[in-house]
Amino acid sequence: KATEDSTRALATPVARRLAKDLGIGINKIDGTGPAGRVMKEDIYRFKEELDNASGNSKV
Amino acid sequence: MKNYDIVVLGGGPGGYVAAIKAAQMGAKTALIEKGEIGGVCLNWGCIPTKALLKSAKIYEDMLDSEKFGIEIKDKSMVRINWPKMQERKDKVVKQLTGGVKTLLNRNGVELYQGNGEVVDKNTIKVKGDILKTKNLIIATGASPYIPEVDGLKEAINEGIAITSKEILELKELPKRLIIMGGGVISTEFAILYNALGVEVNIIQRSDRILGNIEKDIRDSMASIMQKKGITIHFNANILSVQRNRMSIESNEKQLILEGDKILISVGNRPNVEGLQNLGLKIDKKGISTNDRMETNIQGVYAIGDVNGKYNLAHVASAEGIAAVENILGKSTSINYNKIPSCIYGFPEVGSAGLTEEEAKEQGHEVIISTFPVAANGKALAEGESEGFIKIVADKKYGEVLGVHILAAHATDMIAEAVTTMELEGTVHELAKAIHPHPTLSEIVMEAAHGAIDKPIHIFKK
Amino acid sequence: MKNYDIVVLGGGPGGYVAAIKAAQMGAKTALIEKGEIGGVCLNWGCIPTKALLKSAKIYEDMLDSEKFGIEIKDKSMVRINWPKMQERKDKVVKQLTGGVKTLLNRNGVELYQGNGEVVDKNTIKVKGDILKTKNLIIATGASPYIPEVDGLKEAINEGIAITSKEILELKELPKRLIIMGGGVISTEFAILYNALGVEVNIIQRSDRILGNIEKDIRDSMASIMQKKGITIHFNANILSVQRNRMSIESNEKQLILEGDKILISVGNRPNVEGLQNLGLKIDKKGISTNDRMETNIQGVYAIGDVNGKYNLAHVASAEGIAAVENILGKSTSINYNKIPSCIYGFPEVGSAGLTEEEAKEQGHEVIISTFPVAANGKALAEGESEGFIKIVADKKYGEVLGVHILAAHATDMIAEAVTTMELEGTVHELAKAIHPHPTLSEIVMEAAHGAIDKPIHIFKK
Ligand SMILES: Cc1cc2nc3c(=O)[nH]c(=O)nc-3n(C[C@H](O)[C@H](O)[C@H](O)COP(=O)(O)OP(=O)(O)OC[C@H]3O[C@@H](n4cnc5c(N)ncnc54)[C@H](O)[C@@H]3O)c2cc1C
Ligand SMILES: Cc1cc2nc3c(=O)[nH]c(=O)nc-3n(C[C@H](O)[C@H](O)[C@H](O)COP(=O)(O)OP(=O)(O)OC[C@H]3O[C@@H](n4cnc5c(N)ncnc54)[C@H](O)[C@@H]3O)c2cc1C
Repeated sequence: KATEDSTRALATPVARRLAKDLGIGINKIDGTGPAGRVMKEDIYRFKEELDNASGNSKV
Repeated sequence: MKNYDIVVLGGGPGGYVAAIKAAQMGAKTALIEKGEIGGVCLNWGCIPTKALLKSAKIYEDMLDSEKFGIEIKDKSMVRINWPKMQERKDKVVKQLTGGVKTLLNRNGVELYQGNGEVVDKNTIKVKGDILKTKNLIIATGASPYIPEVDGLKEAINEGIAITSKEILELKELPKRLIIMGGGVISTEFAILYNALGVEVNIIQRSDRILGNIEKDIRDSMASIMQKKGITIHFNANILSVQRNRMSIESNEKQLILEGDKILISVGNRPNVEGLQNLGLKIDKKGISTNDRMETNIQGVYAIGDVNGKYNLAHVASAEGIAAVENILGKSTSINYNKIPSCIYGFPEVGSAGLTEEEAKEQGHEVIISTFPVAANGKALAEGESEGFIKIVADKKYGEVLGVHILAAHATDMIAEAVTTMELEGTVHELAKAIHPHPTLSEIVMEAAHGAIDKPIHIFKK
Repeated sequence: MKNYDIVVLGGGPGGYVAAIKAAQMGAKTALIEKGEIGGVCLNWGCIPTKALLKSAKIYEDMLDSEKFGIEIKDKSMVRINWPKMQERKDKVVKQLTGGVKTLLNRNGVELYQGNGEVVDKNTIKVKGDILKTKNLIIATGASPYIPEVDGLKEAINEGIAITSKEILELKELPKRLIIMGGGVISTEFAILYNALGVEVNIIQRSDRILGNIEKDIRDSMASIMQKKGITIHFNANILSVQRNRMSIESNEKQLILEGDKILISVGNRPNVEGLQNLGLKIDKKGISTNDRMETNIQGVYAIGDVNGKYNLAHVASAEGIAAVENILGKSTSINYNKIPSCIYGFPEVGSAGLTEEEAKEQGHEVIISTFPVAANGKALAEGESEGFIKIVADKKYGEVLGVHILAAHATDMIAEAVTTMELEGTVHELAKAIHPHPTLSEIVMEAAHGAIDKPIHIFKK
């Protein structure tokens, strides 16, 4: 019943905008802020891991 | 005949803000005002009452100054100069309304002074002028409701029974004041005149004053007012008014009260006369709108007191901006779950978002956390330690749903709550954010801690 | 010999908060305090100064009461009763320190009153007792720095030159006060004593006072102080002190000043005597720590003034909580980019986050938006319209990096900024959040609008 509510990620405004600009789905990210809030650092970290992973797969 | 993108009818805090915003966004805009620019808020509402309250606060502090180590040999030397107090208030009002006129002018809003008659949704007449417009924003406000009471009309004609407008223009300070109604405006006037040494009686129909306010705050405020010497007659029926005497029945007892003035403050009615042609959906509260300020007629918007949602100036202004943005293609809506409202007095109330009851009604599982002002260092240093904060949060993430503060500077403090809710903030951030010491705002942090683990400065098992 | 999980050395706002938090989280905790519980903050700092400032504010308002329509026939009837003012201040302090003692006790913190001698990082001696502990939190604070000035030592011995501690315990109100230094504490004392009718001279080495504060606010504050009649000697060198006379050279002119008292307020030195055994990394500012409050020695933490990061009580408390949480396995760090700091005076300063310069140094492309208090209705109604707000935001998303406010109630208002930054909020939310009318907090919303589009209540091209 409450699925719609529980999938809505807590995120900061900056994190949301950053995720949108980078084309990253905010729901995919584990937030490190209070109550699991996605912070801008989380987006940067996720992006870095993504870049590293894709870099590796190319080799 | 002149053509406009937007015509705004009524120049209160709803209308004048809408007009400035519209002009700033490049719309050709006209504003029509039949009375004073600034509406109720600037002329007979928010501003003059706060100017007088400041004077009253200083008077109260002076009478109480020994507590703070300042002596006046003879207290009877301290005298209220009522005409001077009024003069200062009037000067503040003039300065602000003058400022608004300048702003309208510099932003290029065309101002029509006169009564606006709505011919149809695209045509408005003001005196000799005919204005054609693509969009109409109705911001005509509301007027005090005058109830049917035996003898009240006569008392009005004699100038004894008055509304909030006339009470701000009294030539003399009354000795005894009877206030009909126990809402926010009644409360502010009661505290104001009580501080100025006036005997105040409040007549309240139900068993509580401040019916819309959070229940613990409402109850505390009532008992603080009673301690100040304000008499509140609960469960009271007004039987009749005979000049300056009022017969009431309160808790099954009959009483006759005497007052030099009787303030009628039992609610508002929307100013909708002359708008019938438009075919608007109107009920007792006002013109129906959605959260984008749209009425049932396309191109017609209604903002502020006339839509009857909230009787608050900042809501009127926010609705004005929203209406303009929606007209000009920038979709905006108002979230009525996050509106702040204040009571100005000694102490003050600042309240935003949902009460415990409202949150539960909306289906939230809630956490409630309170913290007393008396455990705050700054409050003790200031000698103003009445009150408390109550935070209502959703259990799941701790999202803040409502914050209710009773405290000396509550009206300055509630902005933090509003912004937190705008940011979907939780009690975790409120607790983590380092609040400066010593400030009253530390009670927000402490109460937030209380919602998560434990506050530091009070013992909880 | 007794065993503890955590021993806290020093019972100021760093130490006592850490001890309470530790006990709340279930750690066996001891607190050692050689002087008064509450440290500088409660006994000779934050609290007593604010208690006196409140008295001074009331005095100032009384002398100025005509403006508000309240008359006193003969102003000379208004008299400062200095002993009573002190008595009230002392009562406030006692009430708060008493409250803290009760809290320590009820939370189960074991209090040792006496000088703590650190034998090694797990062993502390207090009088006859030996305490064994797994973790040590050092919270010994800082002391006023006494500079080398010809004749100053003699003036100290005569009780003429004093520090912030003694100036709070004067038996008589001085007629003339010389203040060495132009930091926050100097400013607060200058405004306090000026309001009480004392002639105040500030001696400042550089060309500005309040060096760490946002530059526009710093400059405005200086000129407001000068308008109040406080004399500030910039670029001044103190040549010598002869009893209550001071020779200075300021802007190449030599001057001799006379004061009944000379306040030494030129900075602090960390209290690190007796900690040498531990092998701690210590510099002139204090014990080095990271943002988790860890020193270079495992199991030893340093919080508050002794680590020299900020000399602010709320930072000390936040660091205390962080140290405890890190010890007990809940990883926490302090973000020093979001610290608020306040100046209490008439008007006040509330500042949080980065200044324009700091933001640029950190590589941000910034938006700056300001809004004057004089364009705010509540400020005019209160008759306190000095000041402005300055918001520093990052250009890309509008993230709020810093908020700096000069205004009558700035210290109550800055919490909103702190919480916004904790939530990585932007100027968009600050603008969108409906701030209540009429409040000073509307200037936050207006300035935020100015960062995005345009504020309503001031005209900008
Ligand atoms: C004593 C008192 C204290 C208050 N204190 C506060 C407070 O502290 N905070 C707060 O938020 N709210 C306060 N309020 C409420 C606040 O004043 C109103 O919510 C606010 O004024 C509503 O704004 P508005 O623009 O909708 O209407 P109004 O302010 O009522 O303005 C409507 C304007 O429209 C004009 N008008 C109407 N019809 C026409 C027409 N046909 N042609 C031309 N002009 C027309 C009127 O002359 C009027 O100027 C207070 C009210 C009172 C009475
Ligand atoms: C006049 C003035 C006004 C101020 N106003 C403000 C303000 O408004 N806001 C603000 O944030 N800050 C203010 N401050 C600064 C604030 O007081 C300090 O930042 C704060 O007190 C630091 O807390 P602390 O716990 O680190 O140290 P302290 O408060 O200095 O406490 C240290 C304690 O450790 C004890 N101690 C030291 N060594 C030992 C030992 N070996 N054994 C046992 N006990 C020991 C001392 O006796 C002392 O009680 C003000 C300071 C002054 C002087």
